[in-house]
Amino acid sequence: MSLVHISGLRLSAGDTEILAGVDLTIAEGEAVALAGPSGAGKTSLALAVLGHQRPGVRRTAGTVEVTGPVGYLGQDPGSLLNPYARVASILRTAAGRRVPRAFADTLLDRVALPASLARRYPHQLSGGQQQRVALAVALARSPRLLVLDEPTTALDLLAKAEVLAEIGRLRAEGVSLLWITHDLATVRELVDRVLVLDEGRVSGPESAMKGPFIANFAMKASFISRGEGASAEKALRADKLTAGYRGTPVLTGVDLTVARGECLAVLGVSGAGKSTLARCLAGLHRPGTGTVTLHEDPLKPDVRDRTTKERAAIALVAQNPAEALHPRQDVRTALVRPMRLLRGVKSREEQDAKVAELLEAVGLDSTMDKRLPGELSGGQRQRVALARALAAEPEVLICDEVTSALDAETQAEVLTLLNELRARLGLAVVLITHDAGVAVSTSDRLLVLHAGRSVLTAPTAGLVPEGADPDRVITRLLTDPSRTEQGASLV
Amino acid sequence: GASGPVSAPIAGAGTSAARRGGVLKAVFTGGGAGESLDPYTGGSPIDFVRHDILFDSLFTLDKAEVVPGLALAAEPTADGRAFVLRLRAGVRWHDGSAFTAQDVAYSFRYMSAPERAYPSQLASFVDSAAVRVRDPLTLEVPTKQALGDPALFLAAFPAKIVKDGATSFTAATAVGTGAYRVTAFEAGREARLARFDGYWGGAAPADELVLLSLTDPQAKVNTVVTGQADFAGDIPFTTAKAGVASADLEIRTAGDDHRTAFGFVLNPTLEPFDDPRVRKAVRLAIDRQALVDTILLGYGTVGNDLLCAGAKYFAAKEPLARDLDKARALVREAGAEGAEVTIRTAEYEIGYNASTQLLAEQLKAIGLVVKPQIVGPAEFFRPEAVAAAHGVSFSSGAVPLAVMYGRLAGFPGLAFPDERFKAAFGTGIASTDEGTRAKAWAEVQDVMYDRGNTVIWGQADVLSLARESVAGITVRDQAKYPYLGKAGMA
Amino acid sequence: MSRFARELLTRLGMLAALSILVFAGVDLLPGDPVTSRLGISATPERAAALRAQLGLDRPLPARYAEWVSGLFSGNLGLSTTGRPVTELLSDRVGNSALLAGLAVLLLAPLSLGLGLWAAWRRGRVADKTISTGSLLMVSVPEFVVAGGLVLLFAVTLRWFPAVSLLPAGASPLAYPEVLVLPVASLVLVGSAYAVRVIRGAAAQTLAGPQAEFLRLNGVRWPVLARRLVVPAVLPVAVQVWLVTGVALVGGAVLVEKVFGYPGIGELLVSSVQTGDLPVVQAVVLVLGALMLLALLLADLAVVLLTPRLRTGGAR
Amino acid sequence: MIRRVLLAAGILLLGIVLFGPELTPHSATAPVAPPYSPPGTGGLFGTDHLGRDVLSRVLHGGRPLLLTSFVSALAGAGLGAAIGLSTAPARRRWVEPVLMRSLDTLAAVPPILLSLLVLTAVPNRAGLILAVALVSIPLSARVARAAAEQVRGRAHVEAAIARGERWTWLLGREILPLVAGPLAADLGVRFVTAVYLVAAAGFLGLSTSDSDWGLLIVEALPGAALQPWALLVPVAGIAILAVAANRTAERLT
Ligand SMILES: Nc1ncnc2c1ncn2[C@@H]1O[C@H](COP(=O)(O)OP(=O)(O)OP(=O)(O)O)[C@@H](O)[C@H]1O
Ligand SMILES: Nc1ncnc2c1ncn2[C@@H]1O[C@H](COP(=O)(O)OP(=O)(O)OP(=O)(O)O)[C@@H](O)[C@H]1O
Ligand SMILES: [Mg+2]
Ligand SMILES: [Mg+2]
Repeated sequence: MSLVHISGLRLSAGDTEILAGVDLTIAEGEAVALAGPSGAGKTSLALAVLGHQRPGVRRTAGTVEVTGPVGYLGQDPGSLLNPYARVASILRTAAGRRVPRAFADTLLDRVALPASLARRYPHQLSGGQQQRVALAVALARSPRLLVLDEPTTALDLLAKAEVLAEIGRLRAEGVSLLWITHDLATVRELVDRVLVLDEGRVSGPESAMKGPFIANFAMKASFISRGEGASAEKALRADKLTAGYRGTPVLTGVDLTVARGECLAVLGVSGAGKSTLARCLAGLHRPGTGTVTLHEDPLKPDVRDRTTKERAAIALVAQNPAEALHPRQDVRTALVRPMRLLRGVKSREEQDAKVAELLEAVGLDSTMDKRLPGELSGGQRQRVALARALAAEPEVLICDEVTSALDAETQAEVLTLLNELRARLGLAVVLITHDAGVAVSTSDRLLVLHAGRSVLTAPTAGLVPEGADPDRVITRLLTDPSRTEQGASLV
Repeated sequence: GASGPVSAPIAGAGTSAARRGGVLKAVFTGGGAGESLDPYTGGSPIDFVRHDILFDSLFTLDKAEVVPGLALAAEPTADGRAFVLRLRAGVRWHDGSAFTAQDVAYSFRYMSAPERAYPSQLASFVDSAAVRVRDPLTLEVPTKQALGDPALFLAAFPAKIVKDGATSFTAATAVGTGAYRVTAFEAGREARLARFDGYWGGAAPADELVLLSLTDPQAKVNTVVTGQADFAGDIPFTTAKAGVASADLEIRTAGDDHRTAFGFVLNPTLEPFDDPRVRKAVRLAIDRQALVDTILLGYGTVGNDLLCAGAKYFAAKEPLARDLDKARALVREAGAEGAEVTIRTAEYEIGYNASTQLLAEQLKAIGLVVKPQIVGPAEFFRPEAVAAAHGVSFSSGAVPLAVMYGRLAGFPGLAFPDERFKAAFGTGIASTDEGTRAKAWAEVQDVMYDRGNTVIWGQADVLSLARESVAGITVRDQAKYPYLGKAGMA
Repeated sequence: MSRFARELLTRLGMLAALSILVFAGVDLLPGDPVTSRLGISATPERAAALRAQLGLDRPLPARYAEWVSGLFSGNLGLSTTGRPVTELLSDRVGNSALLAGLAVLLLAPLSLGLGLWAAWRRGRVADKTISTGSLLMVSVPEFVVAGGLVLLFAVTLRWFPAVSLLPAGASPLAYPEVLVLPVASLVLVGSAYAVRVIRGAAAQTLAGPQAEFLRLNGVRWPVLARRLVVPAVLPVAVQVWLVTGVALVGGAVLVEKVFGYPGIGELLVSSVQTGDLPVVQAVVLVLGALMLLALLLADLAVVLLTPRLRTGGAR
Repeated sequence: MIRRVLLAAGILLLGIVLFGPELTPHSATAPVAPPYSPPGTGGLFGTDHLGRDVLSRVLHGGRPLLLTSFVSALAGAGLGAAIGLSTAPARRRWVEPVLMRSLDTLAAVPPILLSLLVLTAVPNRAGLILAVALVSIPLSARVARAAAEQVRGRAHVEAAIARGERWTWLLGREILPLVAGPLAADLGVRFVTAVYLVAAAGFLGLSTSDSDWGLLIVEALPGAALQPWALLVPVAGIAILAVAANRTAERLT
């Protein structure tokens, strides 16, 4: 018996067709992975299974039949949990019926969380814990089908491993899965078949397996050549940065340097202070002590006190793609403003040309410049944010998770672009990422943050020998600070 | 127009006589938290009504005549600079003690002490500090100026007699000689009064009087309509006009002798009203009937520009007939065409602002541009502002001429600077001879009628709403503050 | 702790600023206690004498200093009628607070219910009815509403007294029937704004990712409302209720007038009209202090009702 | 269809309000019939307490009311919103508490006192607008700040700050569009409040026009039993204006 039966589903938004006749059947107990390039319509399809469409999207044809309760877990689950309720209450509410007190504990246990978390509010949980609580919500009604939309992208390696393990357990319990992911290599063993959505159509498992697209997926994060090595000229330096929020210290004495053309990867578990560090560098968060220097010139701690030239020199791509773009400003505006303000590009033709160029550089169609962020997919938004950072032609680019929502191919494109800019223009990159593969393949050096301290800075090549599994090495670096302490002596 | 009263209000105090017993609940316009049991502190209508039945005056007015109250006679000396006051015997205070000349002497001092919120204006006529007690029922009272008829002044100005030494006036301590004594009181809310059986004027009919205090006219009416009260004093004309649906309710009028004069006082010291021709022109130009029909909704009659209708010595002259041509000619003659005049007004009483607006419309016809200057009641009588305005709205009940013209004479911007007027006015106050006085007051009014600065366009009825069974309500001083000492349920 | 102290100090500073504002402001009002009390007998000489007697001829700072020192001993000075201001104010403040308090107690659940309902049925008939209805209630002056209620329920149906007459010294609590219509008027007028605000906040929450997540996981309306929407709108709703409450304490003048209810609003207006400045100063100060308190409570409520702020956590 | 009819009605109303004084059958001040004449005998809606034509007065009063209330509501809500919003990207820590606490203090001064004071100092239309604006600012600022609080830390705002946008852009283009909903709702309510503050000023003898709708209501109240139309027509006018203004504000955001 099939839980989901979709036939001839067509979705469109405005004039563009998102899904052009999709057929999909998921049998009882079956686990299906859904892959496809960014913007292919995966999220739209998943929502359609739940009988829901985002604003602006219409169903023009086709039928969707779904039996039994369905659980759903979307992207960025931290923002999905009810901020006004404790975990226990969230879970019991999700059950949709009267349940005993112990119910929450049972659910927490299922997602491998301690029962002690039941009394906490969502904001008191780490990103990984939030994600697992969200998973528990999806499980609360004992669904026979679980729809997962990239549930692990925002997680560090440790949390990701926990969530994957939990999904594996569910799978073993016979829950059906519709799992949207870019990380086919990881998911492979956990699903029965892989579907690829491209250009609005699903290619069946057999054909998909043979197609060129899947080949890219199969080859996990194809190795990208590192830059030709950095010049000695230091582009950006931070000395003894200390920062915190309202009395809670987050960073303590962090030093950091990145040279022209160099790529420095910053690693650390969720909450280690990576984003805070990035914001201090960009002048958006005032450090308690310590200085940031650009080409040996000390920078003012507040970006508003910096000169136009200094502002143009450092660009930050913020972590949250959903918030990074103004929901009421179209793509063109987002890209043109930095050009105007920081590079003085005033003529319309020049702007248009540069907008098209930037969009193309990040692998987007140049006709997308009229779109509002709400009309873009998660990955597309992330790339627009990157394009905006590049619009000012910075000397230092600070990327806070710029590839998390991208499929392998698009990710490779983006990283190649960064490499090229490094080589060609001497762009210095500070790359914050959870993705060990990306960190290892792209960076010249690694900086590991642990509880706000830099516990290690070392050349990547030295830490991760050619051929070693980056995941294992990085996991070790993150889990065992004492080991890294010793590693720190490597510098 | 067809704007006469739908059902003419019933004149008088109710058809049948009040029987003994029962509770009468009456509602009047209150003064909020400012109300007081101290007769020289509260200044709102309900205060006056309450003071009248708790306390007695030396003399009172009845149909414009002075009648004895706690005093039997006030005999002036030949030059009028002092008088001998003879008191009524056998009067008892609510606490049972006897009323004596000491009480009166104390009261004179009390009422004129400047720290009173409303010190009696009698103080400007009577030398209170020098009052001498001759015997328990006789006093000698020196005056500050010659008074030909002191009893009239004692009746016209508030001069309630309080007990010797009284300083506190709470429900427990307020003691008077009146027909009722107070049992409970809360400012702005209600006073409960019980009949004083030892009253010298004869015990009142009702066992208990409940005086309810409200500020909203419609609320006052609603209490009677819904049975929360039996009598509402001074109701708006609109209510009367709309009528009341209930069969056992009636709208009453205090009658022809107890009307309120409505009009304007022009400033005779400023252009253009310093010219008698322009003052006359205004009086010729106003449409008195239209004003009566509109502002009073027909409840009243046209006025003859003289104040104090209903009082003794009032000259019942014919109102000037409207004559726009003549008025225009006078204005032209005086060179006042197109003059801008500000008329100061505040809703001191319902109709002030409206009549000013109407006046503005009417005077357009003779080329005077009236700018109503609407202000809050608290600033209305600011002397400098009144002196700077070309005129003010004005109204007054039937007070004695000496009182009324005396008040106007002391107020910058309202006083009428005319030698003949001043001389006659002085004689009217000072002369001890009734005939001379009558002649003097006639002369005062002749001058005013000829070239005076008061424009009284109407005499408004004082209306009340009562249950049919409410009886015995009379007027002593002003109809808006009736005397309830003889009132009760039929 | 130091934060608490700083907060306390700020509020005291605001209170001090308010007292200066109130004292100086009232003094600048056009109403003049002297001429308004003397009326037509306000000849210049008498006016000057009374002015001196009331101490109004002294300079403003001196009078302010005296007033403030009086405040500390609970003495608000003498009304121009000669009675202590505290005496005039005492039960009226209580009466008004009772009226406003009852009104807020009733309008809080009412506005919450209507606001949520409208947000839930956004764009449907129920929403349009509630939204337009609340707008109309906002637009119709309170005395028209009160007058209408009196006409219907008191004069025509005779269910409740038309005027809130109370025996001397009695508390309105002993006569609940006199409270019905005034409270109803205030509820009708006061809830309209709250309904609008709550509807807006609820609609925003319902359109957010958290509501979507719960909905997609099968959580139905009443539960969704109770667990997510109500907690989300409460911080703003409490603010509105508190501010409305204070506004009703002092702003229900015309309702108090229609019902003859002895409250502080009526006292304020009549004192302004009679130029009884000490009373105006006291009433305004009391109302201002109440408003400051309400705003403080509102700020506290936001913290208490938002777990993220309450627990001092981040993000 | 219904929407179209409503729109047409709204435009018609606006036209009547704006060009009313030119359309009136009578002057706003001249009596034309006995006071409190019912509809029919004295004009479409009868006459008021002075016998003036209610319709003419309503037509005359619409423009001053709309202009005064609208300008003052706009000024109040606008300034309030500007202050409330500007606390969001303010760089100095003390700006927000100082601004908001001073506004709180201002909010604590009862509206009646505030308007009396301003109108005493500036006894004309400008004073009225100032008074209403002063009354509105603190509450509008609170609404705006509460809304902006949700938005202030968003990455796009920070990105705009980082690229050196001026504060006009930050407020107008980054923050305002996201908080326009609550602000528009606030503006609608401020408009109605303004109408009644203007009316209340008239009630206290501080009127600045002779046929403001608020004034008409206050004047019509005592005779409401005799001539309800004199009361109901301006009340309905204000209600319809308020609904129309709010609908427009909602549509625009
Ligand atoms: N309202 C809209 N108007 C126009 N196009 C839209 C709209 N909403 C979505 N789209 C387009 O529909 C396509 C599918 O979006 P969807 O979010 O389903 O993609 P996705 O496969 O989930 O991508 P990603 O992996 O990047 O999250 C995208 O190309 C997007 O640009
Ligand atoms: N605005 C804020 N106010 C208070 N605390 C904050 C704020 N932002 C972050 N924090 C706290 O600071 C710490 C570091 O946060 P940061 O965002 O820098 O972590 P991160 O390393 O980027 O984590 P992730 O991998 O989840 O993005 C966390 O404990 C977080 O809870
Ligand atoms: Mg997606
Ligand atoms: Mg981060």
